[in-house]
Amino acid sequence: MSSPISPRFAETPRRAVLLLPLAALPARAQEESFTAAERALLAGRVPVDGGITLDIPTLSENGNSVDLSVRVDSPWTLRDHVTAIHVLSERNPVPRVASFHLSHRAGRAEIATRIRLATTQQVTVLAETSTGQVHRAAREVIVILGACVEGG
Amino acid sequence: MKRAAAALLCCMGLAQADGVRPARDFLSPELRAQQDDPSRHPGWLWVDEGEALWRAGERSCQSCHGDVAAMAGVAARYPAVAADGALLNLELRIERCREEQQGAPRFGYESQALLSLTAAIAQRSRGLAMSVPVDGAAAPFLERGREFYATRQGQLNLSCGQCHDENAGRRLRGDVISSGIGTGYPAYRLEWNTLGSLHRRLRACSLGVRAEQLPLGGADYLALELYLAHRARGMPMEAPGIRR
Amino acid sequence: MLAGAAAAQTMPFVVQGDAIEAPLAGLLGDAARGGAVVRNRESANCLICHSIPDARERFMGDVGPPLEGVGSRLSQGQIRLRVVDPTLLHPASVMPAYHRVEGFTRVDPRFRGRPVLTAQEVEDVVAYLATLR
Amino acid sequence: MTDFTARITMPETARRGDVVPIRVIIRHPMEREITAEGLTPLPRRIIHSFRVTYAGEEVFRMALSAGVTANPYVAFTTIATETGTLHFEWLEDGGAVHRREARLVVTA
Repeated sequence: MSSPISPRFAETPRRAVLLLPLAALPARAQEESFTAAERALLAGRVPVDGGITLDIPTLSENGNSVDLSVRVDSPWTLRDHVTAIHVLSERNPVPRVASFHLSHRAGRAEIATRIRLATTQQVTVLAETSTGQVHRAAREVIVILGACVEGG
Repeated sequence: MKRAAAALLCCMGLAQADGVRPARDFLSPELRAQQDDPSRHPGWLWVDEGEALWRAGERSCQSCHGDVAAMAGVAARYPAVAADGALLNLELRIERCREEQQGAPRFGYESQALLSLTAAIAQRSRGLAMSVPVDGAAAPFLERGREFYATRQGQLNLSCGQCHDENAGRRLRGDVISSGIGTGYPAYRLEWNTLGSLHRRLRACSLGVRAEQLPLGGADYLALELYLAHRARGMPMEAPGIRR
Repeated sequence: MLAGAAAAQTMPFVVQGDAIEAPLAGLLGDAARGGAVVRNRESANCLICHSIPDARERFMGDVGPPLEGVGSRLSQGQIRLRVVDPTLLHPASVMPAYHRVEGFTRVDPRFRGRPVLTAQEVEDVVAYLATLR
Repeated sequence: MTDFTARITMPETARRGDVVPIRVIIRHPMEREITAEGLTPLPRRIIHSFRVTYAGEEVFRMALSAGVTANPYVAFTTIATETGTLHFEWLEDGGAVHRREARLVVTA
């Protein structure tokens, strides 16, 4: 925020109040829902570290918009290609931020988007392949100003 | 020799008497890249909309002015004094055109339509150097703006210059203080999650020092806008900018 | 200072040299409470411009000098003056006056007639800063 | 002007077998649910799904949460197989559907 001197007062009530629900969520509850979400996606499979290039700034100026891009190494054949990429957040109110489903016709596993981060936290990416493997990567992002804070 | 001349030119362009630097210098590399790339810059959604509005209707903007490309350089010369002596920024110039030339009601300050048209016109001056006329009829407005800029205001008793001249480049918490020029407006501000006008940004500045928030399009912010544009003379237009 | 309803929330003080020696309204400061005031983003928001020696605090400002060692550099009376109104010392000071209500321009109605910090909060902040040796 | 708007950036032509990059930004506030005490509760209103078909076959699908930034941006790829139309489809909370299309000319 560029004028964070008195952030409590805001231009519009809707934006102002968004501060509250996030601040009120206990960190423990979020971690548990993150763990549950990851477990559901893994469905008993053990993730392999590596094979994923997760590009996300280590320091984000505003959690409203954090650039994220993911590239997954893959031989990209009909039999062996990436079928899904999931982005998970550890401390957002909703742990499953986005899922990308790729067909063989995507040609390669390379996606980008922008996400909201409520606070400094780890962002986790799971990539599923057509052979049943799951790759995993995680990166810590320091958020200078979390999403959901409006200072006018 | 050639290199020395280029270096000198570069310095003259960047280092003004009061040390004003282009707004993009204060952005992170990520935001700068986003500002430069229309395929990733949400501000272009408004530019597209503005270009459609430019062509829309029987008495369209285009029916008088031709293609919007003809607007190149115009935004770099605003705010400007109209024939009747009023100081108009780009937004108010468009509003006046709506009423007087198109016989249509005003869009309203900060409306999506006005933001879009302003963005579409301002974008045509991207990269061009700011150069507002400040002599003649503009001179008293410039003085008023300069005085507003230098006046300590609000419960926190700060003038614009105390931050944006004396402390530009330093940090307020994690945020870098910029030179405080409006060359990127209307801008897509991450904090707003939308495109907004310079005057909306100025209201946030007033709020920050706990001063009265003045009306959008009002005389004080207009005069300040002229002074900021004059302070930014020679700086490249960046609208639509990306701002934190 | 001007009297009246607007000034009712500020306490009178006497400047001696570059210090206000006597605690405002004779109040006793509490360093722990003062530490909380210094960190509070809604009221004093000191860390927007200053840093304190606390590794848990991230992204502290650097517009003002670091506060580490301020308790050794300045007496409590000198700190008090600088918190109450630094412009009494340096008229062009960028630091706001934290215990003053008069002589401002265009104050937001929500803050009019109110100092940023109450006399008790000033004393708490002074007590906290004095511990930064 | 609360209408949905989209900006699709992709090449008009490609050679068969090329992997074509596609970038899409849409205008949408991605409004989160408000449940906090003392406030008027508001339901979530976001774009929750985005689907792309190319010459009738699905090539890309995305599930979005309120954790995706307002005015969502997404980049993905597809293999240029034949000259044809890409259909872009967004589903919004409350049932609204938004559609756009773009043509890709594929050369040998």
